[in-house]
Amino acid sequence: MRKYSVFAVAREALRGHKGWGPHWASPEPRKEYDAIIIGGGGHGLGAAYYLAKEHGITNVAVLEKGWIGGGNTGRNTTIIRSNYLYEESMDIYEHSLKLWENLSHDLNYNVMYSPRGVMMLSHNIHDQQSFKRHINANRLYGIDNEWLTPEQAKAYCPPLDIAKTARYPINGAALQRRGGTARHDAVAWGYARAASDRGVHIIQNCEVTGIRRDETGRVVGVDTNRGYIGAKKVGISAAGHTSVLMQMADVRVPLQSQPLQALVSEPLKPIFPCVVMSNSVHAYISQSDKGEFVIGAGTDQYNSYSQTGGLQIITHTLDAICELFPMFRRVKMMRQWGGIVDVTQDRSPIQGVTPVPGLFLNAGWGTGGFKATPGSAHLFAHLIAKGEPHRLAAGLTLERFRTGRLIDEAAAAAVAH
Amino acid sequence: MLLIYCPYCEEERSELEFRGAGDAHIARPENIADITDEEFEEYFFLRQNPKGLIFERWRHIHGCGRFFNAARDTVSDRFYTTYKAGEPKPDVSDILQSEQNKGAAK
Amino acid sequence: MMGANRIPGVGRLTPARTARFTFDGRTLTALEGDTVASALLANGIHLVGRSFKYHRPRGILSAGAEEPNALLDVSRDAARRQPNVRATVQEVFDGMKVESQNRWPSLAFDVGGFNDLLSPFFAAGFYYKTFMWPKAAWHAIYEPFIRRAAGLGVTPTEADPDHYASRYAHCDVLVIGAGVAGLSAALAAAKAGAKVIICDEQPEVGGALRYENGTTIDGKDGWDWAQDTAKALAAMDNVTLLTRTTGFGYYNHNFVGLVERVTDHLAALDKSLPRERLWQVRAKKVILANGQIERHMVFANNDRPGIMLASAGRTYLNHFGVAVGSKVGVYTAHDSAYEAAFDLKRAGVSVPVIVDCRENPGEAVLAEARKLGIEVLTGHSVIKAGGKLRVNSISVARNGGGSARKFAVDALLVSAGWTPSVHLFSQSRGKVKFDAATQRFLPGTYLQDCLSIGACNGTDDLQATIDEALAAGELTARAAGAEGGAQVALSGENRFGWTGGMIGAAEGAGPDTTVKAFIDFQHDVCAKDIRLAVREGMHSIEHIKRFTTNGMASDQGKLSNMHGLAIAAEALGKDIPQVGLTTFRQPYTPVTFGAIVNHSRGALFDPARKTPIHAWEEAHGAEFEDVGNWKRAWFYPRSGEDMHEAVARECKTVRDVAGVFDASTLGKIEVVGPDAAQFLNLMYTNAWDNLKPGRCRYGIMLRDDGFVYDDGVVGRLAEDRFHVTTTTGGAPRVMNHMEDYLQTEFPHLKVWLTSTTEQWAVIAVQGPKAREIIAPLVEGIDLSNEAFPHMSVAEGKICGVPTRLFRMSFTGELGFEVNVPADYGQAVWEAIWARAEPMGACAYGTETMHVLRAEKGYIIVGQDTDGTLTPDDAGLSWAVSKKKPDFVGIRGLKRPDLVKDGRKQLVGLLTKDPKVVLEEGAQIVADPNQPKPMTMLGHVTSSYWSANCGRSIALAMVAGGRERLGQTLYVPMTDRTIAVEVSDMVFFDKEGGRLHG
Amino acid sequence: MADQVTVSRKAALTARGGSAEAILTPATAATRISLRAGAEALPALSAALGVTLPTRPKTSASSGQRHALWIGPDEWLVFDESEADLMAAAASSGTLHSAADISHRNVAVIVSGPGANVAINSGCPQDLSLAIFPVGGCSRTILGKAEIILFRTAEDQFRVECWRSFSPFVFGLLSEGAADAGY
Repeated sequence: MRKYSVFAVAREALRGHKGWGPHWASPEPRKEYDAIIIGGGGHGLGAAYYLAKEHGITNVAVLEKGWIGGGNTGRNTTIIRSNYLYEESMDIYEHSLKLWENLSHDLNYNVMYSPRGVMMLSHNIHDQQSFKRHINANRLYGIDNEWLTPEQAKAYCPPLDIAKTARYPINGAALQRRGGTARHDAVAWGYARAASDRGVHIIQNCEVTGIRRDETGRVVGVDTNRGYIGAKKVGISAAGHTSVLMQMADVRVPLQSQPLQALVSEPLKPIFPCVVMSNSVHAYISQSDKGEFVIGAGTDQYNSYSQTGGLQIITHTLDAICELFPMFRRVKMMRQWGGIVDVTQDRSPIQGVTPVPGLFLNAGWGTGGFKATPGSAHLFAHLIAKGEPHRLAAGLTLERFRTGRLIDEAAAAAVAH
Repeated sequence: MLLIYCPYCEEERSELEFRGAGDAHIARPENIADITDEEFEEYFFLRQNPKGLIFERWRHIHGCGRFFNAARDTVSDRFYTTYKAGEPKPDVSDILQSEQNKGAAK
Repeated sequence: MMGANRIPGVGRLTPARTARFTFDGRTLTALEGDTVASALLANGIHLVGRSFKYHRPRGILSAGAEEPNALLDVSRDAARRQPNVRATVQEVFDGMKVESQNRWPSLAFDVGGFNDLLSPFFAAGFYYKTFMWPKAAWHAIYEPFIRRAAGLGVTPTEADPDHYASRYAHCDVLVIGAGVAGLSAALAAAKAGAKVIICDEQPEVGGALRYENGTTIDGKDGWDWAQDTAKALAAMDNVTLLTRTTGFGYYNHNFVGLVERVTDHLAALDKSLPRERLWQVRAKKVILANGQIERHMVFANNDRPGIMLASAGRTYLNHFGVAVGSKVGVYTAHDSAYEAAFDLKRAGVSVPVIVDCRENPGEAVLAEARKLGIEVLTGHSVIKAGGKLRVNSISVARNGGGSARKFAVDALLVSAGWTPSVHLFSQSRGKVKFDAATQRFLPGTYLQDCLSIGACNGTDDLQATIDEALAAGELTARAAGAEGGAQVALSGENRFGWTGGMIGAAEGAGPDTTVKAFIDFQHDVCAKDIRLAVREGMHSIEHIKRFTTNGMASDQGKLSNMHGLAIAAEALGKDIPQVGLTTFRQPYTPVTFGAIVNHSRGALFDPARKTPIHAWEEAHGAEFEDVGNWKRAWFYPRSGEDMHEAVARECKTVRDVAGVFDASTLGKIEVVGPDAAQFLNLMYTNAWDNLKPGRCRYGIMLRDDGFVYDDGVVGRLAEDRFHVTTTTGGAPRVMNHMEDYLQTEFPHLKVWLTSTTEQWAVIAVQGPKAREIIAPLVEGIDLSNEAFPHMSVAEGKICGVPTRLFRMSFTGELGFEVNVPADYGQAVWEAIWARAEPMGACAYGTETMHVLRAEKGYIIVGQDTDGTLTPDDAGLSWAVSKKKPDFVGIRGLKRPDLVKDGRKQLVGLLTKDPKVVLEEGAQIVADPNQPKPMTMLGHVTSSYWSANCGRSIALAMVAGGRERLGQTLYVPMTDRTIAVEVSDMVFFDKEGGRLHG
Repeated sequence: MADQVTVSRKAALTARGGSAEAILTPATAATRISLRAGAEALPALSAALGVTLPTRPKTSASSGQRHALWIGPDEWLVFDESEADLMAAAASSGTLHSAADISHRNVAVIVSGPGANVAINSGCPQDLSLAIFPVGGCSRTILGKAEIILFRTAEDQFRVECWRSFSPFVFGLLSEGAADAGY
């Protein structure tokens, strides 16, 4: 693989960039792989990369029904943070954040991880109690998260309106300075390139239509629109389409697929230095390196695989944005879109074995999947390689829905993003 | 924004008047106190989450207040039918057949 | 006066009506009806902006919403400043201030233009490959540098003083676009009796007739026909005609968002008018008459100011009376551009050449060109444009090579043909299909109830368009149920029929990787960038788009998508349909946040709910806190008191004398019917059959998963009538939860629920003197301990008005909760206050309420519980019936992890140093010296200074908490570690005698 | 004793406003009940209340100053502008039902004028054309972020009922809608 660097770019600049090869190879599928990962998003591509890099398993295919990174990886608002409450969550999101910090170097691909800080606004005493619970838990767990006064919050994010006369005045904020954003496409492409370089097959336009099992019930391979492909290990990392795939193996999972909407404004000169979230008024916003305001809205209230949603959902979010930042009323929405998020009842992910031997599951990331990408991928690779969860993901298994040991971040924080 | 026919109000109304209420036809077990952990998981957590025809509940919360059921396609978001709570689940093949006929008529 | 390039006698504006505006500080004159673009062009100004990445000088490319270049900052005053305004859409008004963007220090000399020289380094996607060294430098060094260069306009910094309006509307037929097709369809639908809404983004109807001057409809000049038709439509009761109104978003179930620009064109701002109005239209049928957009030609330096679309050149001439140059070349792959040359020539403008890359253009236009004496070079291409701040020449060569011939020009009109506007169709989730014969995507499969007509449907011929439109209008009207009579017939004729068109790179884009032949002007995407993306393995059109950012600028690829696609297809060796089109997203053109949120601002952002006693509280100096959307009195500071002092005083006073508290926000549900008790048996963990009328009980509600959902006191008023209370924040969801079970799981029960939260004002009178305070005011209820013990309820009168009086306490004191019909709330409060105050009692707020209940170990659901606690965890297992066969949550409670040892349980915490008040949310550990990550046992849920106990008190969730009574645990804070002892939850009056006082 | 103190009512909403197109006036005090009953109880309840409870969706019945609005299949809003005792009247039916006094829970704004429907449509998604929402028509629905009950009392007049703490919001939004209704 050609190493990317400023020198390589300069060299290519002088010869019209004719020397760059493809980011990743596009091979024909083999008859059989050691492992197949269904779903070519950041999680799936990353898992393939770590299987090859850390577990020496390179005879791996990632099957993507469309184009890689085209699902939630390419449709989210790219927020990264690890300031969750429960240990199970802190374990995985902090593991992920640590990997983010070194990801560009690891992949030799600039994923533009930008730790510009994620600030969560507190509007009332309940928020304050909840945020301080998070801050204290994070601190004792070794995760940065700090309380800001309204004035400190305003200093960190100057456009913020901290007037006491606001409908929901701001009484403080929780700031994770290591939180921030990254470039979503780069994550998919960087993992794809690095995985492909280690021998992983990335097969696009390859839709899985069946999961085959032998007489003992063990997975032996998958049917696809490009024919049957064998594998003794199959990992599903397909976000909104998880339920559909799991049903091919006759397994029902505790997931619902819902449209999650987001929008960007026209590009404007930078004014907004960090990420701001407000769970109470339902808004999150940052400004991209291109100058667009990137704004996350909520999920629609019904299941849908349509990647579209109602105007009222983004209206609800823009209401709050314009209330927090009254000067933004003259800013224009340039594009809105939806993704399909798979949501569990406790708003925490599922990673683990399934009732079908050889079939592994990584799902339920809901609205929080992007930030988890490297961590989830890394631990999913471990699961597929070893057949059992990594210590840091041990609490995320399916059985919690039977035993009742839920990881209810939503209940603890009112809303989890 | 969806347009939903309320079988009680006998009229199509904006989604703004409604609240989604999850899967339909999942009866709370009569003997719930005695069911196994697996049965409870099945009842409370596990869902079909179909890509295509779904039977779901809505409440006309800012209208007549009634819960009712709907058959909808989760890909097109088209409602096939809505019906009152307690009425039997419509026959799937009938729904899909009548949709095909409608398509053919177009 | 009206601009050097304005040609007298040409165009539709009135020369006498002028307006003055400034551009980059220069005062210019325009005519009323001008757009900023036409006014600038009339003044000979082509250079209006700088591009995003390379800061290339840019001019006006189009005359419509598709404009990628001419984005300007337009202001009326300092607070009414709008960045990124398309000069081609914005109408001039007298006094407007216009500034160019993305340049420093000036438009003509822009330092950022240096980027253009460095552009070989800035190839598509270059940033993925570099800026990685040293580690962390991306955010620290490179990103700030890149961010400074980002964006076009400057974000407004002042709160928007304008207001916006909203209107929901319904119609049988919504027609989007009021050109020939849209007007004809609307006319047919309206005449058939349908309720019609028709909108168009332009200030006047007519669509393509704005530039097309060779059209006759119904015997009239096309433009005149359009205006007459608009008048006729506007006069009909069943028609709403909206101009300056963009159909921007097609959502589910024929829900379409339109935005109407109401004041942005007015010289005198009428402040009673909204700046913009959002129309949210639900249509039975939608007719899409969105027209088509002309494409530019892709060749070297095709972005030089002065190069513009041929149809734009015609618009400026035929509508605005402005010649875009004095020597205007034409470069085309389509017949339509010839007409631009004809119009200019007839208006006296020199047209040195028409360069047509086709060998065989239409015969009719060729003949006309000959007649007018215009040189036509067929089979030739413009290989390069000369000039920098304005085009000054074109180099033309025979296709396939040969020597170039140079023409001096000061403007060049280009056309690569036309792209049907399928944006809204695509938003409706219809599937486009590729028409190979005409090389364009057209509406294919429809998902929603809409029809495309005219140019956006690929219908080119005028009469065919009219016929299609009339049929569509009538068909949709009939299908929507209209039964009116009149059928409409119209005839139309065009001077020329058009053919031609090309997509992708023209000869002048060369195979060379250094040529700047732009596809996406705003994002500076060139043909070579698309090829580079393909070389780098981007094979999906979506990858190519994202890698190059082609089509992702604020024009959303209206001009660039097809070119990009064709170049990609060629590089991939695939057919265009195999490569596929990217999805069009809402909105069609950018929409202000203000229009979307419209009325929702300030007081209308979210209802601020206030109790009937709020005015008194405000008058008595209360501070308020937000609880859900309620404003609740928090504490009542006296002069000189801070919160701590005020709360300490209130706490003491309540226990020493009495206090009066506004509890009106508590949720209330009237549960009525013969099966009411049975229903409550199912909804609460407690048993209700044995509760006698006149008595109350504290109840706990679970979800079916066994976790505490809500709590409250329930009073039984009669055998078949209960007064249920809920938490303030929980009231709506508890009501929904109860209705859900009642309607869905227990429909056989004869019981009904009514929310009565706001029927009653609730005045809690608590403390040793509570009885003495209210007794003289109460009529018909014996308040003695014997007749009316703790946890009683009775109906009677207070101050002459009906009351539901509860003897209950959330403070541990003798207490009453006086419910009176809300309109009497404040008056009864005042009557109680008039007795209470002289006795030394106080009014107290939610903070004191919290402290007093914590002193007694009473929990607050949502603060001391968080959706993961069982009743047993909360120390409430006494309230869970062991005998009932069923209640919601009965099974969930028994799951293995809900009954296992070591669960977090609510306990009390006493700091070793009684003066130290713990932080709510602080975490608790057994060993404060362990390394991170620490094992945490739980957290502090409630913590206060208790004036009554003379020390701090706290409640906490602690793993295995009740096993740890007496143990010392630690709360590590940033500055110190606090030692605490685990205690029971009751800190004051452990025996509870005061309740019964 | 208790008769020493008597107190007077204070209405939640006293503001008037609107525009020439849509005049906003607070309705006078009225008694109201939320009435719930099955079909078998309707004859007796209708007789007791002196107004025939409507059984078709979105319809109402009036008798003098007493009005019964269909809200749901077993739910009616009954209000009396002369403040007669509706609870007692319902109780006198002797039939199985639920009546809850909500006289003070609800507040009503009268919206009248040629632009009344437009003013309401500034925040209400229902089709208020006469064909779809005729005089006498009624429905629970929403207005912006508040729930309302809409009752059309004339071609150009609506009664908008809402919960009392929402009334400033409802009045405020209607005021803006009324201001825009003329354009």
